[in-house]
Amino acid sequence: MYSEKVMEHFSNPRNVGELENADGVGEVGNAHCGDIMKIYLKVENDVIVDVRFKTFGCGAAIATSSIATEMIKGKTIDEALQLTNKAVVEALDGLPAPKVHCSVLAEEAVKAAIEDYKNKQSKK
Amino acid sequence: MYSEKVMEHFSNPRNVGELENADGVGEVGNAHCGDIMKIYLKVENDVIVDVRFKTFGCGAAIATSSIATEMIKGKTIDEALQLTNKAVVEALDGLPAPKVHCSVLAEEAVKAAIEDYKNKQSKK
Amino acid sequence: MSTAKRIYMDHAATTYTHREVLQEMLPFFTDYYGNPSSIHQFGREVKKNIDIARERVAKAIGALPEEIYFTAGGSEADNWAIKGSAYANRKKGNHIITSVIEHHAVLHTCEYLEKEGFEVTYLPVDRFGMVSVEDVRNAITDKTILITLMYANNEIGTIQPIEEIGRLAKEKGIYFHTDAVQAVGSVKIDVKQQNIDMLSLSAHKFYGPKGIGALYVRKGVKLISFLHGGAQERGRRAGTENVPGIVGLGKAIELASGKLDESVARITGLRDKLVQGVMENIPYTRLNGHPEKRLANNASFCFEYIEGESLLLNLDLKGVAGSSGSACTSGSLDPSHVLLAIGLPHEIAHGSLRLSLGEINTEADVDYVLQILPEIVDKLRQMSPLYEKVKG
Amino acid sequence: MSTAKRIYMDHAATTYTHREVLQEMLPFFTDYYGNPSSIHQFGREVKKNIDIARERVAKAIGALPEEIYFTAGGSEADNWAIKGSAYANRKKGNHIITSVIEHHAVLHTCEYLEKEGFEVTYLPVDRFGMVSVEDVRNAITDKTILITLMYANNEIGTIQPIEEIGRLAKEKGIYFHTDAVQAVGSVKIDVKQQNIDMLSLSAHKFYGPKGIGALYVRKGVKLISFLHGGAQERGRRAGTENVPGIVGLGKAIELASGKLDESVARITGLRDKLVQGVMENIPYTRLNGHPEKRLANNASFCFEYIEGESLLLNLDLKGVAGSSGSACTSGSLDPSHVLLAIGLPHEIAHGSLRLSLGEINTEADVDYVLQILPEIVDKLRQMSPLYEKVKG
Ligand SMILES: Cc1ncc(COP(=O)(O)O)c(C=O)c1O
Ligand SMILES: Cc1ncc(COP(=O)(O)O)c(C=O)c1O
Repeated sequence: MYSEKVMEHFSNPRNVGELENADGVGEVGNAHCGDIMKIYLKVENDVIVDVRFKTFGCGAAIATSSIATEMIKGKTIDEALQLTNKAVVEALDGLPAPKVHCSVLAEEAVKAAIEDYKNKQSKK
Repeated sequence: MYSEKVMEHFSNPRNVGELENADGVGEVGNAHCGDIMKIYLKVENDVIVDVRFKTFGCGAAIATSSIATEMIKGKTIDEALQLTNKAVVEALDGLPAPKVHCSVLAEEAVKAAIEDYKNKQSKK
Repeated sequence: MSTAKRIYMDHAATTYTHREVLQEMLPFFTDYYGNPSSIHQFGREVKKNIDIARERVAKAIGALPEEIYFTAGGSEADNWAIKGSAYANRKKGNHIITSVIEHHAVLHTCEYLEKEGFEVTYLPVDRFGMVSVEDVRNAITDKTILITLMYANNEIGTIQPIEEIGRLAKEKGIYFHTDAVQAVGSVKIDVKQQNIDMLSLSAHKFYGPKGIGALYVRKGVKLISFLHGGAQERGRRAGTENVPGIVGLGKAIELASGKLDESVARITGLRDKLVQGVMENIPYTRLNGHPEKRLANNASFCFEYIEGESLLLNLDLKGVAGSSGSACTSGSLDPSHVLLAIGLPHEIAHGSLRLSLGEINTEADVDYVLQILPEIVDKLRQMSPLYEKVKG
Repeated sequence: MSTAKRIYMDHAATTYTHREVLQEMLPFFTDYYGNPSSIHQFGREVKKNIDIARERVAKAIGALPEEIYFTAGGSEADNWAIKGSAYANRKKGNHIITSVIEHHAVLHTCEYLEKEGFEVTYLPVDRFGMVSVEDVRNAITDKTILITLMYANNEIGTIQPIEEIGRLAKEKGIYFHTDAVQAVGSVKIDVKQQNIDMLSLSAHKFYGPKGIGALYVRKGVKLISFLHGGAQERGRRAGTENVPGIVGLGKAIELASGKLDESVARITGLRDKLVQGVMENIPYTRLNGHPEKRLANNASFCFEYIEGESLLLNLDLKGVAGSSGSACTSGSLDPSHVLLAIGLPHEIAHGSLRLSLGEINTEADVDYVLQILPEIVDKLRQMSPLYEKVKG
C-alpha cells in the first residue's frame, strides 16, 4: 500500500514535538475528519531554523508531516511557501490515491504556520 | 442417480426384441417427448407365455420396460392388468423423481398390449 | 523492530483454511473433478460429496439439507435473501426493517432497494450496539415483508436478541433473515427454535475457504432467484458448483460445531485477559460493544486522541495484525457507521482497534500485545495535537 | 464390461484443476490467508497476488488490469453484465438483443428482465448455429441498449462472428457483451480489436478451479453493481475475495494462453479423427454445429433412432464420460434448446452426444471410443421401435 519511503517516515518521523516560543504555529484539519496537523516554526533572518510537528491522523498524515518539516527546514520563508503537495507526494515516492489529501494538508499546515509567523511579524 | 437394480436392468435388459405373430402389441409414448415403449405379448389360455419389448428412451425407460416384462411373464391377463407404475418403481428400488413418468409409461404399454390382445380376441 | 514475530488477531476479517479442511478439499481439484450435474461416474461421485456437505451445514444450524443453498459467500447470501424475498413479496408490501449497524452487504442492498421503490426502516441501536425488540415491533407496518437483522456484529461483536425477534416475526407473519456470517462457528444456532426464515453464512470466517458460503431458506419461504441460469441448487442458484469450496465449507462447519463449547471457552478466556489488560493499562480507552452479549473472539476498543490506521500500522510493524473501523483504513472520510451508531463522536471513532482472536492465538500472544500496545498508544498520543490539551 | 478404463471427454462441462495451478493456489489457503482489504502484512502480501492474477487475465484477452473484475464464475459474470448494464442504461432504452442459443445464464437472465419491463429480441440461428450479422443489424432499434451474444456455443461449438458484431455495436453506440466461457482458453481473444465491451469467463473451463470467473468491463461502460456490499473490486463487486480461486484463475489463463496454438492444433487433430471415425462408421448420424467455425475440442453428434441418456449411460459403463443435450439428462421434457434452434426435430435432438476433448485425451482414447461407440449405438438401435421401421 505505502511506499518504503512513507513507511520509513511513518516509523521514524522527523521533527516530532512542539517548539516553545515558536515564531509561527499553523494548525489545519479537524478531528471530525480524522486529520489534524500542527506545525511550529522557529525563524531567524527569514530562514526556518527549526520546525516541529504534531499530527493526529493516519500513516500518510504522519509521513507527510514528517517529510514536509524536513523539506522546509533551513529554507527561507519564500522558499518554504513554494512547497506544494505534489512535491511532498513525490518526495515520498507516491501516495495511494485516497491518501493524497494528506499531502494537501501538509502543504496547508506549512502555509498556515508561515502566515502566523508573518502576522506576528507585522504586529511587532 | 439410478439404483443398482435400475442399472442392472439397463445394462442387461430382459426380453428385448419383437414377437412374430404376437397376440397383442401395445405402443405408447412418442418420439417428440423422447420415450416410446412397444410391448409384444404371446398369450395362451389367458396366460402371458412370452413377452418382448422395444424401447426408445432413457435409462429409466429401458429399465422399466425390462422389469415390467419380467413382472407380467407367466401371469394371467387379469393379473397383468393389476400391474401399477408404483409396483414397477418399487421393483426397481426406486426411481429419481423426474423419471417416475417412465414407470407410468411401462404400465400403460402393458395395458395397451393387453387391450390389443382383447380386441383381437373379440374380432376372432 | 523485528517483523519476525507474526501474531494474527484479525480472525473476524478472515481465517486461514484449516489443514484438515484443505485435506478434504484437495481431491476435488485434481481427481474428483466431474461436474456434479453430469450423469457419468465423474459427475456422480462428486454429487455425493455435495450432498454430504449440505447435510453437514444443515446439521450445524438445525436445518434440513434441502433448505441449504450454496453461494459464493456471505455477501451473495445477503444479497439473495434480501433482494430475492423483497421482489418475491412485492405484492404483499414494500417495507423492510433492518438496523443501522448491519454489514454493508445488507445496508447497501437495502439502499439499492430503496432506489427501486422499497421502503426501509433502519433501526437505531443503544450504546452497546443492541437493537431493541420493542423498536422492531413498533416499526412493523402492514406493508412489512422482511426483517433483516444481523446475528452478531462484525466490528463490535454485539449479539442481537435473535430468538425474541424471530418469535415476533413469526407472530406477525413476516420473514426474518439474519446475517450470521460472524456468528456461525462462534455461537450455537438453531434456526427452527429461533424461528429464523433465512440465514447467511460464509466459510472463511470459521477456518473454511474463501469464496464459499450458504443461504439457509426455510421450506415454504417465497424467494426469487438472484443468480439466473443453470438448474444447479435445485434450480434456485445457477452456476457450476464450487465443489472443493462446498466440501471445505461442509468440513469446516462440522469441525467448528464439534468443538464449539470448548473453543468458545478458551477464546473467551484469552479475550477477557486481553480486554482487562488493555483497560487497566491504557487510560482514555473504551471497550466497544456489549460487555457480556458479545462474540467470544471480539475485543474492540477506542483509544482517544489517536487515529486507528497509524495504530494498526505500528502494531503491524511489531508483527501484530488487527483491524480498525477508522475512516483511513476504508479510504472513506467517515469512520465506521457502527461506531458512530453506538454514539461515539467522530474523533473517538477514528481511534478504534479491533483485535479478533482465533484458534492459533495463545496466552503468550496476548501478553505480547499487552506489552507493546501501551507503548504504541503512548507514542502516538505524544505525537497528537489533541492529547496536548488533555495533559496540559 | 470393466469400468477400470476411465476416459473423460466432457471438458466443456468442466475440467480438472491443473496441478501447476493448484500448486500456485495452495499457499493461499494456509499460509497467505490475510484479507486482501486489510492493511497489515497478512493482507498486503495477498493483495499483491490478486494484482498479479488480474494482470494475467487482462493480458490474455487484451484488456487493462483495471478492466477485470473477479466473480464467482461465468453465471455471475453473465448476470452482472446483463442486469447491470440493463438497469444502468434504463433511461436510454429498454431493448436487448441476444440469440436463441445462448447459455441459460444469459437466456434466463433475459427472461427475468422481460418480466421487469425490458424487451428482448432472441435472434434465430442457421442450421450450423450461426447468428447473422444482418439479423443483428435489423434488430437494432433506437431503444437498444445491449447486444449479448455468446462467443462460442457450449453444446455444438459454433463460433460466432464476434468481430463483425463488435464493429456493428460500436458503430451504433450499443454495448456489446459476449459470454466467452467456452471460448477463453480455446480461441485467441482481443477485446480491443474485437470491440467487446464486456466479456464473461470462467476458470473451470480451462483447467482452473471451479467457482471463480471474471467479467471484463471496458473502461467507461455504465454498469451498476450486482453484488452489493463491501468495497472489494474497486467498489463494484462485494464479497471477501476468493483468493486461492483468483490466483488459480490467473495461473490457468496464463498457462492456457501460453500454449494456445499448440494445444488447439493437437486437439483439433484428435477431434477431426473422432468426427471422421464416427461419421464413417455409424450410419444415420449428423454432426451438429459448424463444420469449420467451431471450438477445437467440440464434437457434437445426433444419432437417429436412439436417445441420448441411454447412450451416455452405456458409454459410462465402458468408462467414457460425455454429455448430451437430451431432455432426459436435464430432467425436463424438451431436448436442448440449442439443438432445436438449429432445426433438428425433437426425436433427433433427443439422440445427441457431445464429446469434448482436453489435454489428457490421447489418440488411444479416440480409438477406444471409435471402437465401442458403434456397438453401443447399434445395440440401442436394435432395441428401438423407431429403428425397426428404417430397417424394414
Ligand atoms: C457458454 C457458457 N456460459 C456460461 C456458463 C456458466 O459458467 P459457470 O458454470 O462457471 O457459472 C457455462 C458453463 O457452465 C457456459 O458453457
Ligand atoms: C457480518 C458480515 N456479513 C457479511 C459479510 C460478507 O461476507 P463475505 O465477505 O464472505 O461475502 C461479512 C464479512 O466480510 C460479515 O462480517
